[in-house]
Amino acid sequence: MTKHQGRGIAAIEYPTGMNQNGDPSQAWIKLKMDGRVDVFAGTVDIGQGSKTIHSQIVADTLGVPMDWVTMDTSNTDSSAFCMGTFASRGTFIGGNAVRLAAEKVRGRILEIGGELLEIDPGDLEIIDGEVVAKGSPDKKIGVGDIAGAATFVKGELISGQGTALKEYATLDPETGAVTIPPHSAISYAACAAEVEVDVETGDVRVLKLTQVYDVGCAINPTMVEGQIEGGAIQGLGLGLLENCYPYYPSAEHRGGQFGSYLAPSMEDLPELECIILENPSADGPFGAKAIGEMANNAQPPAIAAAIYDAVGIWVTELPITPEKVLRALEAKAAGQPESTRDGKVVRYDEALSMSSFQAAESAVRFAV
Amino acid sequence: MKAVGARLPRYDATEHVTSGTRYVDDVRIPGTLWAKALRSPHDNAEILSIDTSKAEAMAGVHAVVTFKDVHKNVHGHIEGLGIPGDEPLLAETHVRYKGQPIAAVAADSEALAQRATEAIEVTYKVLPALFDVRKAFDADAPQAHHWGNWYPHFEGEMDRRQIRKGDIEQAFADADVIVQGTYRPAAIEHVPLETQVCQVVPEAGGRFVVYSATQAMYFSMGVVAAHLNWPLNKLKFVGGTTGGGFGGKVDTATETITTLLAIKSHRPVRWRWTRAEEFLFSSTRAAWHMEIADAVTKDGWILGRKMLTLHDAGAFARFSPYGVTKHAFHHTGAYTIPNLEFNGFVVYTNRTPSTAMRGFGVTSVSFATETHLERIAQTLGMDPLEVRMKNATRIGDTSPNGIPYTDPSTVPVMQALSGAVGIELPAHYRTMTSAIRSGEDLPGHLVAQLGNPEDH
Amino acid sequence: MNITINGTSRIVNAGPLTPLLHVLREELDVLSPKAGCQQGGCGTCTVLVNGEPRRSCLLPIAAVEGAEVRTVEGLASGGKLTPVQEAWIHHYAAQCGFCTSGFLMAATAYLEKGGSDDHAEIAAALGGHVCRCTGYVKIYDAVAAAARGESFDLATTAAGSRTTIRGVEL
Amino acid sequence: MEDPAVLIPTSVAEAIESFGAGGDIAIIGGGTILVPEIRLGHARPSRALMLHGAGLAGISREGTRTTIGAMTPLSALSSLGEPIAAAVSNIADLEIRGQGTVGGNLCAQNTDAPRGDLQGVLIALGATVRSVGAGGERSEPAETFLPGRADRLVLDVSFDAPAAGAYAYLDRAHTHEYTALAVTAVRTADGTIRLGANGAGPHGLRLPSAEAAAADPSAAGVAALADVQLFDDAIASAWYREKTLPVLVRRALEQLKETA
Repeated sequence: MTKHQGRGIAAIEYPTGMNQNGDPSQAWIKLKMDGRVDVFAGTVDIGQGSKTIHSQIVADTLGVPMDWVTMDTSNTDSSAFCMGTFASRGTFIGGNAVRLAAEKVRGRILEIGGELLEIDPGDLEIIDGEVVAKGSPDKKIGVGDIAGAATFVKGELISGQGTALKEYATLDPETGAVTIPPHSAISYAACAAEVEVDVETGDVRVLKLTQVYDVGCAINPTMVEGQIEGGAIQGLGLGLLENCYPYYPSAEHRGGQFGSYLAPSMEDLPELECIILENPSADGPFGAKAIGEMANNAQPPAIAAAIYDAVGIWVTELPITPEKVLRALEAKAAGQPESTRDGKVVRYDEALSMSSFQAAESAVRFAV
Repeated sequence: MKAVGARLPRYDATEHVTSGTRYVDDVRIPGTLWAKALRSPHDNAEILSIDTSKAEAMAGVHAVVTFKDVHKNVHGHIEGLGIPGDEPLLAETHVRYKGQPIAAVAADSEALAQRATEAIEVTYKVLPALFDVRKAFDADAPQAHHWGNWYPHFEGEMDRRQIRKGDIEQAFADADVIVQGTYRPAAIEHVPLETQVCQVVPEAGGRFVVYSATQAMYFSMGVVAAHLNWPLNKLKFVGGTTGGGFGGKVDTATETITTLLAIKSHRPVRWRWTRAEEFLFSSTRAAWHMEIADAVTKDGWILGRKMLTLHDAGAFARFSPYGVTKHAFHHTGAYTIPNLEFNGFVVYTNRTPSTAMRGFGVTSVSFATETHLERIAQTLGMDPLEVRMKNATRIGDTSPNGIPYTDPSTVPVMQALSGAVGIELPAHYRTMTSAIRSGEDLPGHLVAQLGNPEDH
Repeated sequence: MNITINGTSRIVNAGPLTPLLHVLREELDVLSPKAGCQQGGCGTCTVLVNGEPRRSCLLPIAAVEGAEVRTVEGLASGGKLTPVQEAWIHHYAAQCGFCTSGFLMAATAYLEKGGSDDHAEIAAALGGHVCRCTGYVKIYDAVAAAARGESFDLATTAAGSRTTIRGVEL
Repeated sequence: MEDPAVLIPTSVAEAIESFGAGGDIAIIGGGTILVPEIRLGHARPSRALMLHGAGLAGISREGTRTTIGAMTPLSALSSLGEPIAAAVSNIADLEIRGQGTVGGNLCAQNTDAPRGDLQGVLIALGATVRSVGAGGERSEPAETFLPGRADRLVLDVSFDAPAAGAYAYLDRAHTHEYTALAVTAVRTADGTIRLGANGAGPHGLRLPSAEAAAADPSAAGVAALADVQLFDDAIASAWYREKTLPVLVRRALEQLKETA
């Protein structure tokens, strides 16, 4: 048999929002005179679905049907500031911005509704586009009627703005210590990879990826799956295929086309199984926290461990190309040990540079 | 609650399947010129002269820009976060990587713009190039960057990101075994299906509309405004529709140069990178070199970690100092390690600069620490799952920077995974929770680092 | 030179070597095919030429003179989407959407030729197309569901077949 | 702009006349290689010869002899049995196979990865290439044709039906990459074993040393290393090709035996 199978596991964590915070997102919302909701935010939907998710957050925060909500993220004239779509901040920070804006609008709807119904706003709620007295569902008024009254009777534009911003976490440059959490939340995940290794060619196939993600709250489960599935294949590319510098550190022989830069394709997509856990974050919108970026972090170590399980070699330079597998198998066959022991030190790979690393400001040198 | 938790389709799903979605390259403005850049053919060189006269004289060429046309040629994209700029928009005295833009041209057609870039005459003095981060600190190493071979401007003018926690030497003295390993993930491309692209349109009133595929409209607008020394109301960014980003479209790679061409030509200008430019000259995920030495006990507790990280930034820093800080903050992975000594360097090499990519700073460390954990288990003859469950972050454990975790879920995540793949965990780990450590889950070495999650 | 685009005859002025993609996008304003790589490597520019899927970035216009070219603009008629378009929506097979046009045309040709819901057959037909967002999972799901002749509720999306969601206690 | 002068012949004779002695002229078969190169300015020929209307497409059979016109699309070759069918199904994808031609594949030059997957296959089949150019029409074995292919206009290729054929190649997981290395083994009607390789030199190569040792597939694999000129490129190193060429030779020969 030239093909051997193995399984490996990895567990990871990943922060939500920019490291050390200080990265605001803002949004503003206005009601049309029939109660329909216009949301303006600067968050760019790069395909991950933030615009849809933000609309879902607004709809439920206000208590109106989803199709009442229109979002405009198209330009910097109408939208509010957003730091950007990166650092897994879209759902949490962008989502909190629209939630905070919607809460202000909701508060004003209830106040005006309270005036019109002659009921304390605290005794009102908004259900499916209607302001309803708690416990007396027959006492109600449509949000559209409230918006109309505001516009034509009170002379008011019902609107609200929200800014999600966590204070910048200053660090001690000597120790790296901070005094406030330097992130918005942390998500957790684990992955099991099952692989098959051809010991004659070094080729590795991933047969199955089983993954668990704690996302706090899956605001749109299909979109969470989209992140997890897309991330899984990018993780597979990281683990086995992709390299801008095939002869790193040399810059020779770079691939400049799809036939020579090995991005994952449809062929041989592994079986995927996914469990989404909901461990709500303290202050994310509806308990949500990040999923986007972390989705390609757990597969490479799980694949490396699975290859070890299959054929007993560690390849610790990514991607784990067939060539690296064959070289490691040759070294193993030649009797080269996986690790060496010196006293209580067990050394894998080459000797570390760090022990000879001199941290003097003047002459920083280290020997390999 | 009806919308949250529902499997609703994308707001633009119908547009996507009917070609209603308009990407930047789909914007049609009559009279639009095409832009092309003259890029460095050398990895590292001094620029002796730049002569654009022949290109400027070509019929159908409407603008040629060089560093001379930029008000502030060097602007750090995250100067606001205390990370100073080091990269010229258009090369002035040196080129530091093959593909670095030196000049740009706007012309009637894409082919003509390409020919015009070829008519620009640049003379160089080629310098030796540095590619190996492990040789960057050698006295005889080629100089990759005008600041030296590694970034020197972390807080307090430190030349590295440091983490110091607990008593690292005591942990190594107390260890039964010290496990060492080295981990080196590669640089990869973002591979968005839409290459870097923008269109800039001058408006009669003096404003410029920038159709941009950026992942961050305000951020990119700020970058363009800073280079031009313009107030924000002279620019309008139109965006929000991006054909894939994955981190690479935070770079503001096209917007400023295209705006300069639109200013100079008084015409709308489109710049769309070719796929080869995208593969070779758009920024990459960085390659990393990570060394770990862990002090462990024979029953699988990790007492301490020493780690050295060399981040291969490529020719300029871009977001790398930020990425290395994030890397440092997460270098214990999903586990608690009470004693730490971390040193991380942003190392310059003469390759295409790296930038943010999905998992920025952490993807590398997840690979290193998880693989290392497997090796610890192997060294000790233990089940790697047991080592994971034992050291898994719990409520009240503190992070590398000293913040107590309030809601970690490594334990239930691992339990769910074990169940899904049919691994029978020992009873203690099957019933373990994330609750504050006590009993056998709270060995002596973890007592001192426990924090109070109520403080946060 | 004449070509027929989605049933309408169009006059083309471009030179004979000009790629069909360039003619469509820059001369005729048919914008669904995308210039993803212009090397034939990604599939974002795929259109149907006389019913066959082709990379329009590789096809010189002179070689398709008189041909019948179909693009995404010609799929839906009278506001009614085709099953494969509906499948794409219901199965969330498009995220950023940039690869979608090419995939839809390749899938349309596959289904018009009687393609099945078999994973390997779908891969053989669409496997040269690159998507960086979805991991292809939901693209397979969409093509397979359309091949089975399913009908699609466009107000919601399909649950991933191998996903479970549950709460967790710390 | 100096766009190339485009010639669009409507007959074989006209195509031959247009090509003349070759020179600075780009031959556009399916267009899959040169159309993007010209479009992006990487190739700037002064003339381009478009063959789509020249009547060079089609497969004909005469007894055991199969002749494939240069403009025949690769997709049409999948009915020709092994080893061609297996090799063709591994070229690019369905769409490009419908457009790329036999002549274009035979004349492809390596870029940052090997191209021209049929070169080694046709060598193994003992195919004859009929071409025109300086010195007029010429028919020669594929392996002697290939080094000078840049200056020739291919008219057709022909070969006798083999008794059996096998194709073994490196298939990287989860990608649609160019093929780093491939080996074709053919048993001819008279029982001779022929071997051709792709990705083992500047173009497809015959493996004579391996053929001589073909009775022992493992020995043949090692012997093949004497026949090749291995190199580093974006998708495989010379070292890796050296390690896997013997495996592929052995696998192709074993596969051939199974089709006894």
